[in-house]
Amino acid sequence: MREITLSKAVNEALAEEMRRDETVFILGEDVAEAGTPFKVLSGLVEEFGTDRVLDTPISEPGFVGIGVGAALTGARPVVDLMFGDFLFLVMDQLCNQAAKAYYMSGGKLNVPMVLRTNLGATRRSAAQHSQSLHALVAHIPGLKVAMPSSAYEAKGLMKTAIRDDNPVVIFEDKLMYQDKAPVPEEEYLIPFGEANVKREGSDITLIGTSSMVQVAEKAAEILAGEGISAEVIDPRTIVPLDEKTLIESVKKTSRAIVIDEGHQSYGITGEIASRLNEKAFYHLDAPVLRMGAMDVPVPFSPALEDLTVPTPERVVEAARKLVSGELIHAA
Amino acid sequence: MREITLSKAVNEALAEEMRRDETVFILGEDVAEAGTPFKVLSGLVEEFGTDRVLDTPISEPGFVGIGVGAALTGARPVVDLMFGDFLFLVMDQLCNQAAKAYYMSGGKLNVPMVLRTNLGATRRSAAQHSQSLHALVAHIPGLKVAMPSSAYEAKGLMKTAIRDDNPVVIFEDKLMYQDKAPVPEEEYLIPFGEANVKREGSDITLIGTSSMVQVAEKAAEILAGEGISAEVIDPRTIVPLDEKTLIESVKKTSRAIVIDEGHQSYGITGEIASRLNEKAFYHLDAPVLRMGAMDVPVPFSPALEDLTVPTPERVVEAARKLVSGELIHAA
Amino acid sequence: MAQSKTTKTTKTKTNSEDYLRMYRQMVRIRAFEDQANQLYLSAKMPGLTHMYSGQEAVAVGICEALNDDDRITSTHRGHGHCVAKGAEFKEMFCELLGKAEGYCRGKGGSMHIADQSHGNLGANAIVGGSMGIATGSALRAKLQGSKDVSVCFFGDGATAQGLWYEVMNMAALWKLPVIYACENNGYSEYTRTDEIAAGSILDRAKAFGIESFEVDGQDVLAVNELSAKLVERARKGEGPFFIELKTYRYHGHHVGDINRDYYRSKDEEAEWKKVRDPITNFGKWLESEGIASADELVAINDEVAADAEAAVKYALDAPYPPGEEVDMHVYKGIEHALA
Amino acid sequence: MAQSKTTKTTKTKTNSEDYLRMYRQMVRIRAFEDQANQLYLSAKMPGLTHMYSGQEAVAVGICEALNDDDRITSTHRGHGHCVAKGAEFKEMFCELLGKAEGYCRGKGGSMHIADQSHGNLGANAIVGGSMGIATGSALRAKLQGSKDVSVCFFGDGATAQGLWYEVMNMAALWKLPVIYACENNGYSEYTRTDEIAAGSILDRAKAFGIESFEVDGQDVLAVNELSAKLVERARKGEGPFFIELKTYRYHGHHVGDINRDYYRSKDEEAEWKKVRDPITNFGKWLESEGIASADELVAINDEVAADAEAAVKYALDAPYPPGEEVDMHVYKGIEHALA
Ligand SMILES: Cc1ncc(C[n+]2csc(CCOP(=O)(O)OP(=O)(O)O)c2C)c(N)n1
Ligand SMILES: Cc1ncc(C[n+]2csc(CCOP(=O)(O)OP(=O)(O)O)c2C)c(N)n1
Ligand SMILES: [Mg+2]
Ligand SMILES: [Mg+2]
Repeated sequence: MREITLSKAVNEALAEEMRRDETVFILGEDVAEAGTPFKVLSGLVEEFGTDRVLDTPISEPGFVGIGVGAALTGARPVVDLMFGDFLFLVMDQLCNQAAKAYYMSGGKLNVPMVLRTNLGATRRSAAQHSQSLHALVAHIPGLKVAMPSSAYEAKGLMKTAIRDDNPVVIFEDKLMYQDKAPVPEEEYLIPFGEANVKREGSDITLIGTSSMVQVAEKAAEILAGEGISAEVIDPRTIVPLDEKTLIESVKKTSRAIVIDEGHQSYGITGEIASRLNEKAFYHLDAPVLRMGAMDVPVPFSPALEDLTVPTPERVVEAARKLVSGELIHAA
Repeated sequence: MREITLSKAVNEALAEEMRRDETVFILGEDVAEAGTPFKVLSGLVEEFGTDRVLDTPISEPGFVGIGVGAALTGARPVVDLMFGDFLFLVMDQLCNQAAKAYYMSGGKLNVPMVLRTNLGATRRSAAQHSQSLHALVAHIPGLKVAMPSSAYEAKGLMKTAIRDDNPVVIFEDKLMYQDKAPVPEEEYLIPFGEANVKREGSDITLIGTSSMVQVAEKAAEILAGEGISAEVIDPRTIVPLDEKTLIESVKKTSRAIVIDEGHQSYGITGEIASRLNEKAFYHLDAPVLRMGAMDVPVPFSPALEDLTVPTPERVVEAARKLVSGELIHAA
Repeated sequence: MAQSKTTKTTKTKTNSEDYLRMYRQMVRIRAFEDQANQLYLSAKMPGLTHMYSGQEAVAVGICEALNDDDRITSTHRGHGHCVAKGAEFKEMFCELLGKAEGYCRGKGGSMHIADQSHGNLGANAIVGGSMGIATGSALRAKLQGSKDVSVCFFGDGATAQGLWYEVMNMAALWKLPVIYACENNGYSEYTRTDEIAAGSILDRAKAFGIESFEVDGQDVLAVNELSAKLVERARKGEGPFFIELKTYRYHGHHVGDINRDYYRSKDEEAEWKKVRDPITNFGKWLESEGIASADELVAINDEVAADAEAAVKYALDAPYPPGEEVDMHVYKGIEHALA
Repeated sequence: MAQSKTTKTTKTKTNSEDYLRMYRQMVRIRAFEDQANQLYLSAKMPGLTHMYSGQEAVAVGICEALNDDDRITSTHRGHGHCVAKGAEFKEMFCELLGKAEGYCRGKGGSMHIADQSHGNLGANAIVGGSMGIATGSALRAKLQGSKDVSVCFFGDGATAQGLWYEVMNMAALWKLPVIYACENNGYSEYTRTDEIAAGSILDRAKAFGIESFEVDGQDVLAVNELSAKLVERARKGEGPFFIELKTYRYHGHHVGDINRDYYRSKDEEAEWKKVRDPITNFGKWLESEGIASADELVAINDEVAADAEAAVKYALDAPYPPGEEVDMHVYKGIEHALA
């Protein structure tokens, strides 16, 4: 199969959907000629024109609000938010308006809007350009949240997001834009709420989101060398969450680590871990461990920044402890 | 001891701190003559004047930003956010600016600002005036988060918040403003990060935040009638969280339910439950259960709204199951 | 009962039928609010609500210049907009009481009442919260080449929200068919707006290159004439526009705001009601022009009052939504979110 | 090296010493940026950075009208403000390289560089993000009766952020000692600002009743003269003010923005550099006025260049913060947040 970059995969998804459905359009800062700072959208304005790829002023709350209004009345906007950190600016329009319109109207109004944004640290971009804020939107009913872990998922989930009748927030990892993965030429969609078992194993389940899927896979590789068989699962969407697949895996392996690049406290890992604890409790040989980003603002200095995110080495170390039963005495 | 309302307790805390420290001032919508819609601040402008109790335009991002700037340069603003739901409007100033200034400046700048706001449903205020959004700010390193559960805590935590050198978000329960509790005449402060064991027990630990402490206490009362001894703990601040007291209790009781009025998914309950699971795993007789608000926008209709929040009855039911071992077969 | 509008092009209302419909619509709003206030006072309504009484000429003057295809966004003080845009009493009262037959199946209530079929995209409990929505609706119209116009209602207090400036900028750059209608009733909650608004609201819109107008919000004909002109121009791509309408709310900020002395005087209130009431004054004009007799106007009032009372009665008896609806309408395409 | 300022009252700079300091400060900014650019190009600097080159007269003209007590807030393009407000090269380069001796112990980097001791409250990576902060600093000054003035630097693109309008309103209502300084370099990232700003930026500020001025941002004397006047007036409680400064950035939006043809022409760039360079032009003026000879100016340039080079060398060799600092400075009063 051909291999394309994640950036190209997103671009293809958008182009295909824009060809298929005239009501799809893109709205955001420097999305047209510049194709965004990450160049993900390059070429789209040339094909679809400035009526469907609209450059906005630096007005995040404003253009997200405009996206909501367009979506409420029959368009399918894909709103581009240049950095995930800017979510803080658009929370009202996203969470008070988009997320609640369908419910508040008793099912009469709905908001088929996609908010494309990103996450991920270690790019030396410091505290306001490095955050992974997906937990915030995952907490708000009415929003769906997708977290592609490679070019393949990025394309398939984006196409599903655009066709979804609800507001969807999709987080791409900024550091993966140039990463290649096999992506079929033929059209495909990835349904929401279906986790992907990336690797089967029997001793421990590693659940990773977005870029942390790669971390989990690398960890599994290392563990395999030590005779520990790790199952790796990518939930792909955290809302809806495919609890069933996760729980079944953990019932089988009886141990799990949840890995995510958002801050650890009050985030993704706590939710997934407690669902596993609740629903697979009597199958667990050890507590479900969590590995989120460190609970500190992201530091600029490379010497510090690299310490704040989960790495395969740290996952391996935790996995070893879990499997060896070392934690029994700790708890 | 005299009993005063939560509203009065907050008012006293502010007045005392404003008398003590000239740099403390209040900023927000209708805080002066109107004393806020909940009348919590009545009388303050008369004592301190409009220079220290400032009415703002309806500009939440603007006046929170102004609070940050004042705090950064030597004042101690208490910023009044009329409804917790408006947090979505101020997230950038709160989370990108206030929360990170101390870290980003390597300890040179700090933001001693208090953001006073509220939470709580069942007031028939519908989806945009009923949310309990404390999980969002608890996820962001650099912010402290206090959740008073009665007039006593409201006063003591507010005073501590004002003296803290960091940004603190304090959530009052809108429905508790008229509730009375014993509050000493003498000055006292409640340190952050110290949970309060409200009731001792041996069979199960009920951890509640804010108004859910009352729910837990009522549940404990009912359970006592059935011969089940419940320990009730109020963490009082969720950041910092007094993990130690919680864990010790659970090690003793070997069962726990975490009750919170925020949406259940990706919120407070998951974090606390997974810490307990992690750190008291081998002492647990059953999975730690969670009871958050239902993962739906808050409906207006009383017939629906009341279904969305935890109640003593539902806590009792879950506690019974946990204690009887019924959940073993479910998991 | 609202009469459905058949006009396909927008024009100023100039015939008796139009005039009488405008009168009736204003009376309907007033009657609706009187009933809603009673429901609150008699503790039959859950929560609080914000009365539109006094501002009727604004909603009616503007909405009578619109078709069903045209969209409006409304505010926390939204009953007037809802009635004016064509909503029915029964569904409205059901919504205010949280009943299943309400426009939003009781899930929205007063602050989120919407009426999709007449183009009302909904009230909003976030002050200024619908400014983006109205602008986005206008962008959609422009992109899709449909000729509808979007009107964004908001209060004077809402002009303090930064969102407005962001969306005005885009509306101006993209020449969107949107009309920003600021109902300046002089107060933001319990504060006089001149204490919290610097400079000139009109100039703020003009600074974005937006053609801006001031009009007496108590004069339904003046409002309608200006609105019809601007709606027509907006359809032709000459928008956006801004209108500031000077008006007054008769009640407190919300139904529970009874003692208002500390922020506005009884004299001021009495003056507006006596001299500037939009319904009384329009009624007098109808009489003086020989369009309707005093008796005919009384008959309209009575008929509307009876309608409102019947609707309230109906709503009070109507059933609540069943509990199982609590997790419906969270996600389109998923019947029960928590199943 | 920055000379410490002893002026206690603000006035326009009119003597040779002042003129030469302004010249030197502009040269220092240019030299700093040239080194920073080299660091990026030679892959010695982590991340990206935004060059201030071309805009020197703005930062220097304004900051020379300020004392150390006066506060500024800066932007993503913040090195110029930092130097102009009195910062040292060594601590700045250390910060850009993430070293422990940096102003922020390497935790902030280019986009968050702050220099508390000279009143620089910090660069900001959120466009417009510091508008509230500057306004709040001014409110604090007013409430506490201190006489310092706060200057908020931001770009033309930032005028699209709603926050500005919110805080201007409050600044105007409360007569705060804040000056909003918009450096209009014609571009927001890769887009011409006239494509994304409707109407008039100057009028937007005026609409809030704020006295507003336009000035040539390439003319350090003009900038300084206006700034000194406004700072003095702001100290007396006559603020707030708005200044729009027309200027130009020589480099790309950030150091990695090399191919700019699709959004601006090489001719345009060359024209600004040739005809409107703030340093060259001010140097010529100094010569023509007999304040400095060509040789003296060259000597300043050389001295500054050597300083910059030495500072870079120092910073390259300086140590990173130890890993244990990663959870320090999360909360004041808690040494290690995760201990
Ligand atoms: C974002 C936000 N801030 C504050 C409030 C509380 N609030 C509700 S109505 C109102 C006053 C609005 O004034 P205005 O816009 O003039 O409308 P009016 O009530 O006069 O119709 C306020 C402050 C709110 N609902 N939303
Ligand atoms: C809130 C926010 N939106 C977008 C960006 C990305 N961004 C960084 S600089 C910039 C352009 C800023 O333009 P302007 O204010 O004119 O400043 P200049 O770069 O010209 O100095 C943009 C869009 C950001 N950092 N913050
Ligand atoms: Mg008003
Ligand atoms: Mg610019």
